Amino acid sequence: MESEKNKIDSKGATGVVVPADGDQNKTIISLLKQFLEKKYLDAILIPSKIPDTESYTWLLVHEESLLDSANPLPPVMTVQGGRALSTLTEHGELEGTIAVLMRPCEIRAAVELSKLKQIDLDNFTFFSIDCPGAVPLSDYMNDPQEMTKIFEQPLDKWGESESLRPVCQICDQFSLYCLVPSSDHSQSGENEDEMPVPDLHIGLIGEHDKVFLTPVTPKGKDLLEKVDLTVQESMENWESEIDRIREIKRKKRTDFHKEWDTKIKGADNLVTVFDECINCHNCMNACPVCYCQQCYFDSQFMRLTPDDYMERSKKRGALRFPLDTMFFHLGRMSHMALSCVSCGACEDACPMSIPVAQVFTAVGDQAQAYFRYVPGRAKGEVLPLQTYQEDEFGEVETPKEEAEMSSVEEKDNV
Amino acid sequence: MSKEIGVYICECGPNIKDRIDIDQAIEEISSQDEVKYVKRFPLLCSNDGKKFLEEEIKKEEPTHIVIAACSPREHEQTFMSVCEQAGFNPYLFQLVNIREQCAWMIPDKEEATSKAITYIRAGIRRVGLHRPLEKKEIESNPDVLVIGGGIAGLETSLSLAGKDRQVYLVEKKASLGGMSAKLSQLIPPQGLDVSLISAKIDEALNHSNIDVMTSSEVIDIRGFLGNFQASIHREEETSEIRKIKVGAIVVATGFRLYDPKTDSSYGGDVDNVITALELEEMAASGKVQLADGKPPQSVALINCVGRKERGYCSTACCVYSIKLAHYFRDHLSDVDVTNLYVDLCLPHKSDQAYFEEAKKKNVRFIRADEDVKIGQKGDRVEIIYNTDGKSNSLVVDMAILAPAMLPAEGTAELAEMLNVPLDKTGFFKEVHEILNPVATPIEGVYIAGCALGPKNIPESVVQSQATAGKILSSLVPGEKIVPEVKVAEIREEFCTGCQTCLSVCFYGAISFDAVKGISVVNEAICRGCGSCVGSCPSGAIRSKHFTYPQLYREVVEALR
Amino acid sequence: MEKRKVLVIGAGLAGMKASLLLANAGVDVCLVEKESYIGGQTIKFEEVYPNMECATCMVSPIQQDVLQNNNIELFMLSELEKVTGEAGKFQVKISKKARYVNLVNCIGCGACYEPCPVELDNEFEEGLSKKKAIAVPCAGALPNVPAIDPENCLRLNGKKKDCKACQEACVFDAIDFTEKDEKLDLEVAAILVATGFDVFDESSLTQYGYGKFPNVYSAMEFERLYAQNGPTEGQLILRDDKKLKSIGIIHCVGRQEQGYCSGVCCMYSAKFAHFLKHKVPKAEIHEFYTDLCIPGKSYQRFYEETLRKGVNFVHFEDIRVGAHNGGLRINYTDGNGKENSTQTDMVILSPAMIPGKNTEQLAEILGITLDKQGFFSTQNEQLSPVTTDKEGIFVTGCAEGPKDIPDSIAQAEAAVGKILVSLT
Amino acid sequence: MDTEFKPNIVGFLCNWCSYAGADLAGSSKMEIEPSLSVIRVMCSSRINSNLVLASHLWGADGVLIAGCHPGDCHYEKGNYYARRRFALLKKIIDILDLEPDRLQLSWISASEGKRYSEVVNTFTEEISEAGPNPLAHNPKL
Repeated sequence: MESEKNKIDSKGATGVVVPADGDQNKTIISLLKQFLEKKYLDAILIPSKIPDTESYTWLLVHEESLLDSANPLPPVMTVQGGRALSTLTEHGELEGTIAVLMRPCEIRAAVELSKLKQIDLDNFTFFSIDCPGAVPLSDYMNDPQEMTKIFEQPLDKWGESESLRPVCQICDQFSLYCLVPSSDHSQSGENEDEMPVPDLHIGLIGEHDKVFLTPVTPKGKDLLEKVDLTVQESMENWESEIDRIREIKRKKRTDFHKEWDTKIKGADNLVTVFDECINCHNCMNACPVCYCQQCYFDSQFMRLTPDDYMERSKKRGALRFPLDTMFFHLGRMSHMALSCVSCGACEDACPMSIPVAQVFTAVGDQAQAYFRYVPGRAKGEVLPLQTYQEDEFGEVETPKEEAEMSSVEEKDNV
Repeated sequence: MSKEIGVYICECGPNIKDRIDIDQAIEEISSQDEVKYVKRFPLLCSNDGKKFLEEEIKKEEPTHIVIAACSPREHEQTFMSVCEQAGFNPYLFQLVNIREQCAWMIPDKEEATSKAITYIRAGIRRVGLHRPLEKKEIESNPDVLVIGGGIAGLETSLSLAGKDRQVYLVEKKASLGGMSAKLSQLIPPQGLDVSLISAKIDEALNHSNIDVMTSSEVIDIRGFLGNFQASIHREEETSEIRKIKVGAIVVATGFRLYDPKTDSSYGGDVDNVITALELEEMAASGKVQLADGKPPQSVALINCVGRKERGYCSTACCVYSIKLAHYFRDHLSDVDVTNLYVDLCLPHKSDQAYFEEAKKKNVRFIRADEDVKIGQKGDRVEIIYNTDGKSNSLVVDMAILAPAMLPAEGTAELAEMLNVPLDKTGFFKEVHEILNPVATPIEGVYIAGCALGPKNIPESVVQSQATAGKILSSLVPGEKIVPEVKVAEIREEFCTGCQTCLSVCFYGAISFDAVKGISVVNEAICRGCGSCVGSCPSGAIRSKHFTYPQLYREVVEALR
Repeated sequence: MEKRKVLVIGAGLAGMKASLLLANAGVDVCLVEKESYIGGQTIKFEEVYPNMECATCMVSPIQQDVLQNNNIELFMLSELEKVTGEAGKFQVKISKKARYVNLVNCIGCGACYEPCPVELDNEFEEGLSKKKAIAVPCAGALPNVPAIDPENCLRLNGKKKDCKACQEACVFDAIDFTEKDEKLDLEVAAILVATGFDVFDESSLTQYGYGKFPNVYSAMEFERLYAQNGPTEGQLILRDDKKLKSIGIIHCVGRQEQGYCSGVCCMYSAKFAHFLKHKVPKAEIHEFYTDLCIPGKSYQRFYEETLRKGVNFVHFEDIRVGAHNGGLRINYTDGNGKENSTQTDMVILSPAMIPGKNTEQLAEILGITLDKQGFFSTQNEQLSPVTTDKEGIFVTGCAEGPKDIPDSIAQAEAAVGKILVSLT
Repeated sequence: MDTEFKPNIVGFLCNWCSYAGADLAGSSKMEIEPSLSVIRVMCSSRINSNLVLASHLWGADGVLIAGCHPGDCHYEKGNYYARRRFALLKKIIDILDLEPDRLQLSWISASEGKRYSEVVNTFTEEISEAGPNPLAHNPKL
């Protein structure tokens, strides 16, 4: 399932290779500035460093000069971009043409949210960017400079770094082609629904002093042409590098599953994983696809009468506080496992450093494979629980159809 | 306010009494808080029982009632009406099934008793959370919009129009009558002539309660049973948009015919290969002749043209071809007539007699497998066919094809406008193919005639009258609509507007309020299945009378 | 609208549906049913085509509605005896047989069956099982109240005047031997005939060996044989307990004799094939047909599914069934007059639908005519298929001619339309 | 202990088919294990993961969801959605190895009183063998 899920051939793309003389970020920023200056875009939503601090946030930039503080690829993911976007559009659309520069997992989250009617994708122009991953938020806050250094190193040896967040280390959807559903992404333009969501992808891998721009949609192509970037060059170095790294990451992901399957299997193991949980529900609040206004698990409907608690305590011999930890995590899982994009936000948010993201990735991948569903792959896909087929999942029924028949047959044979 | 729940246990003669220790049950339950009293009665569903219950409710004035007796499928209604008579809101009562699924299933008395106690406890805890639900009444408009002026549309309109019911009949074309108006005579047995159709057309045109709009198309429809608004685009002398309000909508848009030219095996452009409808036209003009103007000496009627391609039998063609055979024998008796059929589909009681009759008039009937080949042979038409695997051929002057029926143009668009589903074949889909053959998932929207699938005239007429029956029965002028009470209800503070519920609601009962950004349940349409409740990730939908807390109470008690 | 009364004869699916629609429109309905239960033929089926839906699940909510509807007055074990007057004001006389079991007192516990000393063939189960002289036709029948068969009850037929086995077993004193047959006089504005159909008697045709060979079954027998609530609880146990390896299903039994095609046999025969393929996947199934009558948009799809499941369809002109080394041999000639034969363990006959018993008599009482085929004839088969030639009297369902469930229901709804118009 | 162990099963039955089937089993006086407590819902699609999880985590030795056979839903499509939701929940429970066999989905029609009794009795047997639900007695949950 895993391999099928990402079976994408990245060969044969054409785009624009821009010289970056050492600093890829600068190159990207100056490109974005042009878009703003020439009013091809009215605003850009982009991660930026908060002046005089070490922390990052999202800025909706109108004034191009303010792009100087922007960082297309910050070392940390403070707020998941998908979530940022949904809060922006929570009460109606934004005016004008607005671009969003996000990591692939953030865009995939945005796609899931669009299926849940929380974001209108057509309202935005999406720039995706090659993402090496991010470093754990806590580590970063302990020593920003050090972690920033570490973060910048792995750009050379992508996929090998041990300092990245665990889910980033095993992320095999870190670049454009990983998002493109059809094996031939140049064809995919024909069906709106099958279109990859980014309009323009920014490639960083391959060569330090170059930025690889791939226009994915007419929108993106048009933008490049407006700033006279029409040169069609081979992107081979970039592509081959992506393939190489994806192989590494994919292997890591497989190993990850081997490891985690044993870690979470069985009540005792699972309870141990969540032992420290203090029911702060930060994971839920940070999760981009946990989009509910008010979480049902925070509602009064979850509160029981005292005698119920007594009853339960009696049954179990003791009643654990905080209450319903496992109920909460399992409930949340049953709500969003199919849409989980393993962005790691939950894990960053957990004050008790519980490996939430890894648990959800371990479960999510398998559940998604079971439903042949890849969250965030394309906007046209229907969420698995919003549709059905008349003849499916026979294996979950009891008695199994076959079983019934054979048993009847035996009876007849007698 | 504190709850004072009244509990009644029905002995059901020996059925419950002998198998469940009611005294023990009473003893254990009485101690439960919020229980005001527990009483037993020999047979609550008997007249004495009902009288007893009514007086009890009045006398004891409990806040809620639990009755432990038989299955709700047996007597929930009975006891609910007793509650009503006693002026007690029937939704504050819970019937607990301790007979079918307890006393009658569990042979061991002790086990049965404890199970019964569990069930009654669950009922008590559940009923405490019940809310008094009230029946609603919704104003409704008895008028009807009929789309399509063919025989089905005409029949529907004529059956419905009356002094207190206006019918709006909308027809795309400039004249009424549809396909059947093109026939030189209606498909026998009786061999009625078309004057009957024109009579119906005149009747519709002159009917004071039928508003006929020809050259018109429905461009927009909103609303629900009893309260639809439709916009109609009229292209008559002037082009205008007309808005009307109706209570129900009948779609009678009919069918179109399969075009044999699309498949060369049906002769393509071979001379003197014509469709049955073309023959009707010749017949109407009085000169049935070959391309060269000579009269045909021999003709072959070929059935099931396009059946293979479409994957269904169009029902009417067999009898229709037989009609044409009769036509030749009666009017052009010197023409030799052969009918090639795959299977004779004669599903109506007098069809076969009509077929036998044609045989008597020496019409030759040949059984031929589906794949006939029609080609030219000199200036004549050659038909190559198989019978049970054996190949034969036949040469005639003229081949007359009976093509399959297809969904009318614009069917898909109309379906989308009405938010009703289509069948795999592209025809409209009935809400329940067996039990509800002319209704759609959208209450108040009905389909009649060939818009639902291929059929012959009698079936179309029956269906038209059927839609009339359903409308006359559900939209009585002056009467209000009383919708289901146990419906779904949105908790606004929880709804995030993800619209998952819209996608799972089969009845289109949920819509999205873009202003508030939340889903809205139309109680007039909701049937209370709870599918939306089960699907809502935010837990924002409550199904009245089956709320999470109510069901959860039952779970807790079951596990106590 | 001022209250008007309508008489509906027959509480089969068509009659029930019509009654409910009329009741919903505020009309008072008198529903007359000659049996002791409601639901007609449909409740004998386990599944219905083309979606193999469970018939009980489909029909029981309708039966419940009929029993609980305040606008519907139900008379069971009753038949129409006399009609006078005209449209808008018919005087009708109903003869109602005694049930000997009080509908109000009886709660359907079934305590009375076991002690009854009389055992009879259960005709509802096509004689495949026994019943007592006091019984409900099958588990789950509605209303869930038994009736006593006066011909066979020892007390009522005088063979054992003091037998009160059932009465002693009943603690609800629901058994009432003193109950008498009654005559009821009603005035109704309109009459709807929904008396349904019967099936052609296979034994009248010797070539099929019905009644001669134990494993030749009629379609109705097979319906009960595979019903979960039937005599074998859905187990395919042949009369001689033989193991099923191959089955032959013969269509058009009685078509020639009746002179019409019943329009449903091909489909329900295909339904049997579906069921058999499900229950006994390895068994060979042969369908012998003369013409495949599978009209409409969805029936051919159903037929093609049976083909995919490996059911063998054979066209025949002429056919006969004989015994051959322990099994049954089906000899037939094809469209080219060629002789063939097939060996099977079981043969199922799909008989024609014929007019219900007492149709002629009822026509006489109502003063309406029958057509050549013996069904009630309508004013004009083409354009007014539910109105009879007598004003105020309407006919629907299989009483008007053979048809399947959707067509019967559509016609019932059509009749309701005509009736409601006639009432205003 | 195990010999004494009486399973405690929660059964969510749809009103139109399965609940009717259960009634039929009763009126046909079939012997059925007292282990299962029936909770009536209008349609199997009403059941959401929370109800099942709650039962599963808080003491049910087994949870049964029963509805009309696919295609027979009284509300036309409900059980199809129910099946998908159940498939997901079961999959998750399965991945986490939290006693997936204690969750069961069965289609039982109104005429299948016998099937109902078989489903309940077999399920009870299996649970009896499996023993009490460890989740229910795990004080840490």
